[in-house]
Amino acid sequence: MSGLSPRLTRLLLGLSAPVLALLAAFAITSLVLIVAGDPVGGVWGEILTLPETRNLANILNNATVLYLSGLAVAVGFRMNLFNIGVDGQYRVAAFVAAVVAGEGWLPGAANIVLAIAAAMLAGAAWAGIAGVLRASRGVSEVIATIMLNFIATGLVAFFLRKVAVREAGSNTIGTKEIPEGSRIPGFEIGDGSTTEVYGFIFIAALAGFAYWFVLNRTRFGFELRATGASTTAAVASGINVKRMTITAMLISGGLAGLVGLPILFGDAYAYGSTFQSGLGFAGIAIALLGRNNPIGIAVGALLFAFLDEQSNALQILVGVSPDIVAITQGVIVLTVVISYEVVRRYGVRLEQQRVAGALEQEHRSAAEQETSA
Amino acid sequence: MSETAPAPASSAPAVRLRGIGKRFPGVIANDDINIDVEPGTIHAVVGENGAGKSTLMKILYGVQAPDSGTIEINGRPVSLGSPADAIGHGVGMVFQHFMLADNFTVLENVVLGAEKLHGIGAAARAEIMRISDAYGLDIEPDRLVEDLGVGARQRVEILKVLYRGARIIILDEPTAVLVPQEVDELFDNLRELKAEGLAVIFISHKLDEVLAVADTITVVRRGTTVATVSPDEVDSRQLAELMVGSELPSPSTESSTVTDTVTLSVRGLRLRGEGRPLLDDVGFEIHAGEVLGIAGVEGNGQAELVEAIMGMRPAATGAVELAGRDLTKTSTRQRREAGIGYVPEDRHRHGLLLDSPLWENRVLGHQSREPVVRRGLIDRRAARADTQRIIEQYDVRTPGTDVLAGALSGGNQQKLIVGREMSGDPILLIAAHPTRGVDVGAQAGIWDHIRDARRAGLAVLLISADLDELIGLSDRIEVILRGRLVGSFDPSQVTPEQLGSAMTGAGGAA
Amino acid sequence: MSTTTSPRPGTPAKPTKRRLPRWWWLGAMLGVLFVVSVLEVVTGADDLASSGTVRATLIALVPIMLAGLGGLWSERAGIVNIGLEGMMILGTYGAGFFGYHYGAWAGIAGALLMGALGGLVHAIATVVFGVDHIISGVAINIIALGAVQYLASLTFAGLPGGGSTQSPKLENVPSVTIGPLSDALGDLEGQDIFFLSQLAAVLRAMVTNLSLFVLLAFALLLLTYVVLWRTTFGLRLRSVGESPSAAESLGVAVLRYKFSAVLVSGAMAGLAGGFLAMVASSNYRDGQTGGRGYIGLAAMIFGNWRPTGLLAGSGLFGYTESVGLRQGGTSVHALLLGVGVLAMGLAAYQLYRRNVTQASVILGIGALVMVVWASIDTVPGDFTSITPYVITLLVLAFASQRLRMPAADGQIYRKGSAG
Amino acid sequence: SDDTESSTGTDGGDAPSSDVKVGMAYDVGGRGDQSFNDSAAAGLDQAMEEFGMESQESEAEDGEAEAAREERLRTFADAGYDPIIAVGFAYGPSVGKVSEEYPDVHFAIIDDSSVEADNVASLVFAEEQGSFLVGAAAALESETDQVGFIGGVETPLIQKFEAGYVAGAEAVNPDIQVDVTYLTQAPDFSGFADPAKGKTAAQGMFDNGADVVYHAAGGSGGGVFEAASQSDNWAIGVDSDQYETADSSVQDAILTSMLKNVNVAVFEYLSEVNDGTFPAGITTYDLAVDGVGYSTSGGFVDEYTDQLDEFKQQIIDGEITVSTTP
Ligand SMILES: Nc1ncnc2c1ncn2[C@@H]1O[C@H](COP(=O)(O)OP(=O)(O)OP(=O)(O)O)[C@@H](O)[C@H]1O
Ligand SMILES: Nc1ncnc2c1ncn2[C@@H]1O[C@H](COP(=O)(O)OP(=O)(O)OP(=O)(O)O)[C@@H](O)[C@H]1O
Ligand SMILES: [Mg+2]
Ligand SMILES: [Mg+2]
Repeated sequence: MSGLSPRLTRLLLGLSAPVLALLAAFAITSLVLIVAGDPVGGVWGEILTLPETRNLANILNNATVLYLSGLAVAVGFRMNLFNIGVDGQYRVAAFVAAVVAGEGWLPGAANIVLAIAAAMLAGAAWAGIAGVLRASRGVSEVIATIMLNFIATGLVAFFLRKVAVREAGSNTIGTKEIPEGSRIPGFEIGDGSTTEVYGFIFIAALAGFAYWFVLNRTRFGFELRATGASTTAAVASGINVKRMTITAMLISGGLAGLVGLPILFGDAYAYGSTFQSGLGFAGIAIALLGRNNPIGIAVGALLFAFLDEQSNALQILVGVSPDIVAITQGVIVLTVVISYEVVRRYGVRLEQQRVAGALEQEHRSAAEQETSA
Repeated sequence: MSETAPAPASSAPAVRLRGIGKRFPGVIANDDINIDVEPGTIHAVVGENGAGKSTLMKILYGVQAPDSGTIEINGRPVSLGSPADAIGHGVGMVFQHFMLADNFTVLENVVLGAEKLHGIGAAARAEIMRISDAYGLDIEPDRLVEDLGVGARQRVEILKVLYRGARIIILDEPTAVLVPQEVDELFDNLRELKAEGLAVIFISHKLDEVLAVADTITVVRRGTTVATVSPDEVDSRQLAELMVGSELPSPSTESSTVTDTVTLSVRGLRLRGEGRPLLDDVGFEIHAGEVLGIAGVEGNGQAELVEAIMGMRPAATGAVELAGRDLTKTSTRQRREAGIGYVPEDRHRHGLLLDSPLWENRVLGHQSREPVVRRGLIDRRAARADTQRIIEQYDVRTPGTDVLAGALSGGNQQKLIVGREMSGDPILLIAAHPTRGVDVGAQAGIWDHIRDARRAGLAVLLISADLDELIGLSDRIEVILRGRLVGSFDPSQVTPEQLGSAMTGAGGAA
Repeated sequence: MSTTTSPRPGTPAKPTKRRLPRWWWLGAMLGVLFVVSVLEVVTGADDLASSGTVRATLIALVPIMLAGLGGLWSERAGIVNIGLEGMMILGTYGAGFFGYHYGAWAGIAGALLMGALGGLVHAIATVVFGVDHIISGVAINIIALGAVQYLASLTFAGLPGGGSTQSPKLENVPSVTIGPLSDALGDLEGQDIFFLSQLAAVLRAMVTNLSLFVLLAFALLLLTYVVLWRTTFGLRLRSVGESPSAAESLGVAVLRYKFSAVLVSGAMAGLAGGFLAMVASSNYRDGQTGGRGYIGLAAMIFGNWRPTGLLAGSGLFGYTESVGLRQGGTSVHALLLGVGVLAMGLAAYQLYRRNVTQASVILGIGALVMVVWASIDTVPGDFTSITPYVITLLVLAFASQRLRMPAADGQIYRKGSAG
Repeated sequence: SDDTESSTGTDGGDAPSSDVKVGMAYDVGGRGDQSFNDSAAAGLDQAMEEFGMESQESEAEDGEAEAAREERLRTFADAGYDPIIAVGFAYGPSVGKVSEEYPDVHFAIIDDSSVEADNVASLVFAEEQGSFLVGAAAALESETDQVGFIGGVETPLIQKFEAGYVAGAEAVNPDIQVDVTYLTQAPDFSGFADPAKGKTAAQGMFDNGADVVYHAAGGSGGGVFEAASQSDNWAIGVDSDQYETADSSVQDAILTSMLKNVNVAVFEYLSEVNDGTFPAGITTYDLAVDGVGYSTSGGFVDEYTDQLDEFKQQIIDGEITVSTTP
């Protein structure tokens, strides 16, 4: 490998880690199935069948949501901030967006824009509390965001009951439905599919691009990453770490604000008591899986969505509890970091060897010149 | 005293190393090392930066395993798999950096790992007091280590070794952070140990010290022992030539380049601490073309002074003016933009992103300025190009700009930092210990760059624990003690001993 | 940020810590009880210090405290353990499976072992492979949840009273009552004498129908203190959390100590889960932990990485949760008054210390709380349920700067890094 | 994985047989939750036994996506299951959507009547009516004139239980004090699975003077029973006759249970299917059809049955209308 260019080496190393992890997760899950006496072949056969068009749409939709959640978590990670609170943030934000969009103060698309803005603001504000507490009072953002998740649940429940409307015959409550003109239309993939792909997928892709551009190309992104890499070096180079902490939490929360919106604008059209929860925690795993890289996060989100979708039928068709894929998912997260670590150590060794080799050669040629002179 | 360390047979050396070899990925740290250390002597090991001294000592102390070679202690071959083994054979080591848990008491730090000897309670305390009195170490067992000064910490380290009954004591650069008086005290301690028949292995870059205290000197070059000499046979210049194989550069200032223009003016700088103030009414001026050296025992406010001038200490009060512009209320970035370059004391903590490539490290601290950043966007190509320029101008030994900073050796990292800080065309350079632990060649390079810039009108604030460097480079030296400037010296008149007295508060201003 | 201050030579010996009297915590507890008694009298919310509340608090605090002890063990050895929740989940299953098949004590052992299994995974990942502690913890939380749900549907479905999400009822862990004392204290509690009745209520809860598992938990708290702060093993364990390289240089087998600390940590968290399944309720249920592992971690940080502090943190949490569940509307309303008055006092103190901004922020919060208190009669359910979290956040916001975690906590250590 | 997950029709020689394949989509908790999923399962089991039907089951995951619920129904439909029974109001929107995609497949949904389609039967219950009766029983039994209600998660469905209970208690004793506590708020559905919280809340009510506590808290109810049993007070069960299903150690504390006969609804629906007709539209199981009621096992309410039956008749006759919201 030492003969390859450093960038290619790094790319190959980067790819080998997830592959290693997938293999390990596959093996461990199979082992669990064998020990439990469940049909290994049947389970993998079902999970690895080619998804039908509508399943594909579901996978894309679910992945869109998970992707946004992963991005939100990843922004924090890039700065060594651990935002466990995406879960609370997106629920607060989806609720606010549903209320705003449901009221329909503005017509059509303007209403969508207003609601999205409101959601991002709400998510940012909720995350900002943890940011301010961390920056000004030194409260660990891990603890603060955990607490804020619980608090979000209570507050949203309270306000939901204040504004709720209840459809006749239904036992759920929800916000007012978003008017027809302010929904984001989906599109079909293939024909005959009854399930459409969320139109929001484009906004998610845009968010991914913005994430990449801001973090990797702008001065702001550089400062954010530098703070994450070394707070002390950041301070010495003129970065205001407290402000970066708050800003990063605000951005993370703003992105978290988008998490519930594909569902809201593409499917549910209201925020109710059965609105999907727990997406923030999935986002942590996905950000870790994707190594905070926008493409990697997309792959991770697709993988998780794929496993979720394909395991759904396990109980009906194979008679195995779909919880088995949670084991697979968790093991993937763990094995991914372990294999990244193993590969990283290997990479560092390669790098050192390369540097030392180059220096030695330089040294030798210098010595030769000396002797020939 | 360890039972596995019998009374030395008259012929066998305390330590005999034969053919020791140790390779790291891509580096040969030790190669065919042969050393004999006699009991009742102080044996110095000297060598260039990265020559492999610390590695060798870690092998002798069981921290790292050698790839080849044999170790004999008191005439018996031993295999040292861990520090515990080494301790069992009567070896003790004081590391280059303090190995103390700050939040533990002295007692806890001392008994850790040796609880079997006297427990962790009253008996242990009594034993510590006994050793402390016997060697005049003056140690209070129940104080938290974080409240101790460097000298006291050094003595705790030695006590740790004695407590374990070590007969062979390794000291890796113990004097780097001590002032001359403290060094003398340390040497008195060492001589006492020697008198008791202990073997002391002593590593230092300061050749005068080595010549003053050692009975035997072994020189290590590129991982190999090249000579073992007696201090009577050599002087420091010869020793240096043995080490590097070439002449030793020295920090000497040529004719003064000081101008009348005041570049930096600091007035009434104060910073509150928990007890006494960290900085107390500090004020001085530096002119264009002038190097102002700050001398002081570590921890007397140098770090705080630098950070206050850099705007990294928001609580500091007082006025900072750069070329007539008031910077008192500005942020660190604004100060950097105004023309301050900053070579931090701790390059790993403050100077570099170790896990980022060199070109990103070039951007660090200059992320608001061209050429590496344009209109808020990082210009990768320009950043790489400018990094390449630094690599060439400052002789940074690296295969390219995409190498991670952590893969460079300390000296090369330092050269990169100096090159980067000079690239913003600063009018003031704050250089804190710019050559600490840096090898002789790199040291000379860095001194040259500072001199060149000074000639071109740069003002330099130089903080260093190396008094020779301070005297050699500075146009003026201020001594800092307990957060106050206590004396001003002319480097052409002052001796290191005088400076040392002023630094500890024993002497007055010149 | 360079907040670490460098050592200062030449500074005279100066006591940095004021020594607290030996029984300060007893005094503190009595003080808190006194304040609560006053609140009861002033507001008429008589459930604030009833023996029922105390008992409920004991039950609610034990799982949090045990989880926190788990956190304490591993963080004192320098390993952050956010996987406590997952280890607790494993513990609930261990208690369910072994408790159902082999009886109560086997259930406790099963919880301990399953938790330790989670600890083992964390130890292998963080200590052996040097994986970031938080990542490993998150993964363990995911795996534990999935594994337990999968196992439960495999092993409990079809049992009488069991299902894919719950175990059959488990045998009780025995409990003790000191009859006469309990009755006498009951009488005293009933007499409504200021402070004495409240004190009697507290004591009564401790001698009435007290599960042996509660005793075990408190014994573990004490044991933790003794082992970590009074033994050689503890000294070494803490040293690898403060300065692993120093420890290694003195012959301490750093990785082995870290490894065993994380194992113990998992076992403690497993016991926390076991307690939830066997004492706080009486069967394993899917999702039973409800985030208590995270709360345990918070309680430990709140308690400044010390057993007494942890007890205070989990007590605060267990108390506010119990009070909210029992007669939330009135009790939490009364607590609002307490918080308001406390904030005023704190503001006055900060003003005296001349921290004007802090004083005004606290004053603002206090005033807000007082206004809320005055304008409502009872607190709605949504808000009683979030009380513990809000209070924890508030307390941390005002106290976190005094906290000091083990110096090398969260850092990855590799063998041979000494020197 | 094991025999309960995928039970197929009986294979006895002379057992009745049918070619109906029933798909059963449970809510979170599934079969064995000792609550209403279990009740639905009992109805299914009965139908399988009597008609020889075949069935397959699947249960929801906590916090799952709407799409997952839809997909569960589609998988059943694609695999040839007809009818498909969705247990729980959470399936409302997905049944609405999927029933449109599969017009030839028949669906039944429990606890929701928002879907109007020719192939959908809505099976809903008058929980407030049954709760009214146990509320009356609680008031009759109470000596302290103070009773309690513990809801698992504060949702409109559970509030129906609360409303009926309070109305029933007040019908007996207008001055009665009814303490109400919900364990968690949606979307935190752990209130249905946290017996520890149930126990604490119930104990609080008993300590505060209540002597009968009614729970509509699913799995958390076990804690309520324990609290009642340990403090010698009464608890009232929910959904099924919990005197029969609860552990014997707490049986004596279960005064009665509010019966929500999901099993009856499921069985009746399937027996119609067996007869060849697929019902559609809303069927309300109320007191009039014994879709809800109260249990008498243990005999603790025997002395009140006259009064309770009188209330029951008044409700059936429309003399009392029970509100569905608190
Ligand atoms: N753990 C390690 N991994 C890889 N290389 C190492 C390691 N430790 C030391 N080296 C390399 O081994 C060589 C010798 O290092 P060592 O620390 O022994 O030098 P030294 O003589 O003590 O230098 P100094 O005077 O700077 O203390 C250096 O080139 C260093 O880069
Ligand atoms: N523990 C380690 N693991 C891997 N590489 C190491 C380790 N320690 C040192 N190195 C490598 O050794 C080289 C030099 O390290 P070291 O810090 O000893 O250099 P140095 O020249 O002695 O600098 P300094 O003056 O800072 O001591 C670098 O390439 C560094 O990455
Ligand atoms: Mg070195
Ligand atoms: Mg060295």
